[in-house]
Amino acid sequence: MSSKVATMRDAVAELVRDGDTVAIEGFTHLISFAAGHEIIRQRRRDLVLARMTPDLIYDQMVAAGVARRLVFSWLGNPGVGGLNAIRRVTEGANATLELEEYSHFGMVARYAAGAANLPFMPLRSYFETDLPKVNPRIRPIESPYGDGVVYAVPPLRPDVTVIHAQRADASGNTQVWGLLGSQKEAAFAAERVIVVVEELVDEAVVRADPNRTIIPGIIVDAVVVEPWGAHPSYVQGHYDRDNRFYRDWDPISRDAAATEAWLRDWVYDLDGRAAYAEKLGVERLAALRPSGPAPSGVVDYGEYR
Amino acid sequence: MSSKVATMRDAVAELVRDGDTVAIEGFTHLISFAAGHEIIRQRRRDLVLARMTPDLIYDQMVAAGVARRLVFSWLGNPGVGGLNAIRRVTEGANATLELEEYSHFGMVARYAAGAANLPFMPLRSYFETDLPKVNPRIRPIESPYGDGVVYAVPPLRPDVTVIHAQRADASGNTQVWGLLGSQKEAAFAAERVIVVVEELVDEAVVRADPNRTIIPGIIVDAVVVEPWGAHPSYVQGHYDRDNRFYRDWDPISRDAAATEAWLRDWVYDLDGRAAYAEKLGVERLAALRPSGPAPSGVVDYGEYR
Amino acid sequence: MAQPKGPAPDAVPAGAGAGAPAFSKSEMMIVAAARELAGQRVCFVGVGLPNIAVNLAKRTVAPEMELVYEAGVFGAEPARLPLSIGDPTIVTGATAVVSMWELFAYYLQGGLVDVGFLGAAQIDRFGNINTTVIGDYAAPKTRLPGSGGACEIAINARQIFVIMRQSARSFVERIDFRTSPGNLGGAAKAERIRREQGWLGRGPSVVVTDLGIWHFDEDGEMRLDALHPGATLEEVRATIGWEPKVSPALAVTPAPTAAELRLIREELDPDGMYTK
Amino acid sequence: MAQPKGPAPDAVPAGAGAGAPAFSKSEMMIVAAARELAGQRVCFVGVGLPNIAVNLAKRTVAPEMELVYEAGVFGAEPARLPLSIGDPTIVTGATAVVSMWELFAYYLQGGLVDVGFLGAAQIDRFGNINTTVIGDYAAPKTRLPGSGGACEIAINARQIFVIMRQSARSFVERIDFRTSPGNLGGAAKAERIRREQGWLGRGPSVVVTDLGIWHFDEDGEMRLDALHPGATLEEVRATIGWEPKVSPALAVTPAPTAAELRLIREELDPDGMYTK
Repeated sequence: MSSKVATMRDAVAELVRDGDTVAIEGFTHLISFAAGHEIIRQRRRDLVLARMTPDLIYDQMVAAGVARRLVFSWLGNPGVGGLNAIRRVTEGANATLELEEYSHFGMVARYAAGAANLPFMPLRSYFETDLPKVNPRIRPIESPYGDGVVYAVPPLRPDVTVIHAQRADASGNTQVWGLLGSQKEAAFAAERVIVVVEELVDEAVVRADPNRTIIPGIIVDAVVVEPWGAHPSYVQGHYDRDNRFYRDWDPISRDAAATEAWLRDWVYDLDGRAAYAEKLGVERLAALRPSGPAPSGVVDYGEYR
Repeated sequence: MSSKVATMRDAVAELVRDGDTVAIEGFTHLISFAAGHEIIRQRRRDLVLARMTPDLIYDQMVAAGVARRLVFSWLGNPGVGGLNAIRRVTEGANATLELEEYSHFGMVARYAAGAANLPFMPLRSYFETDLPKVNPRIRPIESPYGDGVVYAVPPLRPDVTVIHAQRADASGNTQVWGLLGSQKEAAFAAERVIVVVEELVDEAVVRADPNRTIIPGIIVDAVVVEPWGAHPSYVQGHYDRDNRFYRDWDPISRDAAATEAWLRDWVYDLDGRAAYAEKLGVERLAALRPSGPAPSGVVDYGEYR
Repeated sequence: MAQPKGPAPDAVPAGAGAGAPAFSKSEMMIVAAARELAGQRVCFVGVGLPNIAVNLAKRTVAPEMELVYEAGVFGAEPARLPLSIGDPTIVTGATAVVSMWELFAYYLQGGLVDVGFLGAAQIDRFGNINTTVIGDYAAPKTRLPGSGGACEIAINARQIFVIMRQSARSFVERIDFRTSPGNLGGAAKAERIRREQGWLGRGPSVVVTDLGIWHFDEDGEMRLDALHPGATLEEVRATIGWEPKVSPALAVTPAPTAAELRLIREELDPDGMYTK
Repeated sequence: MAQPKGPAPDAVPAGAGAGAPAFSKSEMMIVAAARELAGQRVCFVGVGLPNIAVNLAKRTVAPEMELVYEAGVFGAEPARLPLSIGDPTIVTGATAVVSMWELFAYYLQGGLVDVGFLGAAQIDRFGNINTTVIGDYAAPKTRLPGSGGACEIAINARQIFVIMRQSARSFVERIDFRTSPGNLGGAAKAERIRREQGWLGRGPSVVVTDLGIWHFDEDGEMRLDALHPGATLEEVRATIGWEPKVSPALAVTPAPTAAELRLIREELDPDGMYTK
């Protein structure tokens, strides 16, 4: 199997193009800030950014001017407040960023429909709400069994999906534990897939526990090894969410100039994630390590010869 | 959490009723022959038996007269031949058993629709085949996005689903590795669920690896501890498929009297799975153990206090 | 899911009686909401105030309650209060961690959730909720988070609990956007529509605020059943956009116990994120 | 999936030349089918003969080919020949083991499968397949296994390979039931319908039998392109229900090599389950 290991710079340069629909997925857990920053650094433009929860990474990307449209289901800084850079271009007369809005299940169902090559996915949501009124892609559909109407959402097929994971092998067989979000569906739905990992492992590690694999290498275009690549989001078993960062972002992002300065200091002026981690400092990173281990235990698949 | 641990006799007596739709699921792997035999022993009648691959267990149950109808997608003794007891009541003038037939994906989608409380599930199958002609429940459905027609199947909601697993805790939190089949969907779709396990474990074992859990105890009504309960099917890491049994069944099942004698010797005259395992003999069982261990390795969830 | 909007000026009323501990309005609200969960089996936990209320209930009135987080967790046993609803502490030691497809399709839409616990930016008398925008959708005065899972929780959880601070901006005659359906235009219509469309949910059953506890009457309308210690009907009327129904048997919410306060202050919210 | 029906009387022809090893018709068929897989990337493995042919290809012409089993396995590296397509040996050491929902929805319907490898009980000149019944559906002469995954494999795999023994009962003018669509009534109609309905599959591309190798011509019809050593056109015509098209450049299949035979006899099918 040929290796797909690449640098983040090369992976983004080759696989992310102006105008693309890009999904950096991961629900709180495993958000690839490293990929988002590289997309900013390479000054991609006109992107349609899809994510259930745009989070700080899309606030930063919108602030940097990479985005034309946002496809999402919850727009906020969880536990802290709003996403201020996004608010600046979505409120009042300044509403220049296009918004395409679903519920969580609607977004998950869109990815699932994309992954399964279905023209739509039915769901029991949206009844008696205003969401279908403002998003004509949410449509009623009648059951062919005469038992009423539910709603449908269309497939979402990103040009590129980026996911962060604990580990993958060089051909892209990827394993995740902890929150799984909608990464599997977003990856299968995509034309191109970038996997960013804390740790590159031998194929034998993956094959020792095949039920842990969330996506197979066959759908992966690049494997980027980027420890701390999900900071300030987290990686189960590796590091905690940097809640202080989420709180600190609030005042920064309320001020356009401060936001620009932050992007300069932490994105444009750095050449990659290693420099970012160094700038954060060992002390801050060390404090994010789990308070102790919580091993899964071993199961036996048995050898059958 | 109150314990749901029960004997197979009590679980079947309480949870399986005449006329029920019963799904004993498990694709090659983890087929609960123990539950099937207990249903025979308690002489349930008029059951609708749902299973993707009816396998030997439904051949035996049909031979014993428990079934009125079969809902399925592949009817055979894999690698060996046909299911002869079922053929006797489905061929020619003797076609007394009702058949309701799908493809594999159709059956999986039916369980998924049942689990998700959806009125139907769309799929890209059945185009230009005769299956919708002989099964009016397979219906065309038009995409609300003007991009054509796919097929739909209706939800399948068993009254009882039985699954076999490597392990569960006393409240029914159940973990499986190896082939997952459609057990999760069949269990979530069901009104009542019986879990049969090789091993009862402490809740802490389950909680150490929550990504391994396929169904939560909240949907489980009884946990039956029945080592060897899947024989002649297999349990990954515990024992191999008894292929000899599958071959031996062919001549037995071709003869109605031999089938009846087998049922008497191996089901009616035994009081449960322990007696069955004893009758098989330690030597035969020992030969089914894996040729060696194949440990999964450990992952670290990390402690977050 | 919805997140209460804006700052929370939080006066500290006197304790309920001699020797009783002092507590804040937020603490009273969280305690009252937690107590409402007594006897509930499976609770879907929303971001923000629901998160602390549910975690308090799990440590007090409902130790066997299963916590469901939309992030894909069933049976969470958080060792600390999760700041977000995707915190690693809800994963370690949970009974099941699954994809969001599975969580929403099989757990929520499949009918396993007894209580969906939501916050809100605006609510009307029938418990319809807005967490999407203040003002016009196309050019809003304030862009709020949107639905998250709230819309499908409101439809598929067997009942809905709401926790939010009262204000004339949030308890409104007419919400600007209906993100999550409550009792629509009243109980009769809501019941008919739920039946016709096959909803699993029976709609909202309680709204706990910083001033009191509201349940829904036979018309599907909010009715004030209890005032928190120190709160007055005048305060309630000043922070609501319609003439509220008040129970003829209006009660006073029992003040937080020392044990409840200790759990909030020492274990769940030592930094006062929710209760400051 | 479909399983070849009935007993397989298997004459043992002479070796192809002096000093060449002797081999059975079944061995030739399996070897020829395996060789057709050279260069393929992802193969969906059916029960029965496809299973042994694909496993032979993996050990010879296509070592990097990913084996997909409908049971939910991707990237299997079976240590022994799996008797069934749900054998534990396909699980241990695989790259991914997933639910059947996921396998059929995301892997197959999602378009990742290059070749679907099927068996058949009946096939017609356009490669339409019956694995459901012989005779009338309601009261069949023989009840066959049915579709299994074959129906959706035929529609969603990029191309279809078939392996089956030839006989007048199996190569028929008119199949009794269409379980899995091939080229329907011919290439033109099939292409139009596939386009209109958005099929990912381009239909059948090869049928390997115990007598020879068939590909599909521009009309979508089977054409005999190679005869196995020892097989004759008379035998072919005697075991087919229509007047077959024969390539003007009809070739002779190279006989199995000693290495191929050793793999079949010593590793894959030591008990002669498939080759007896």
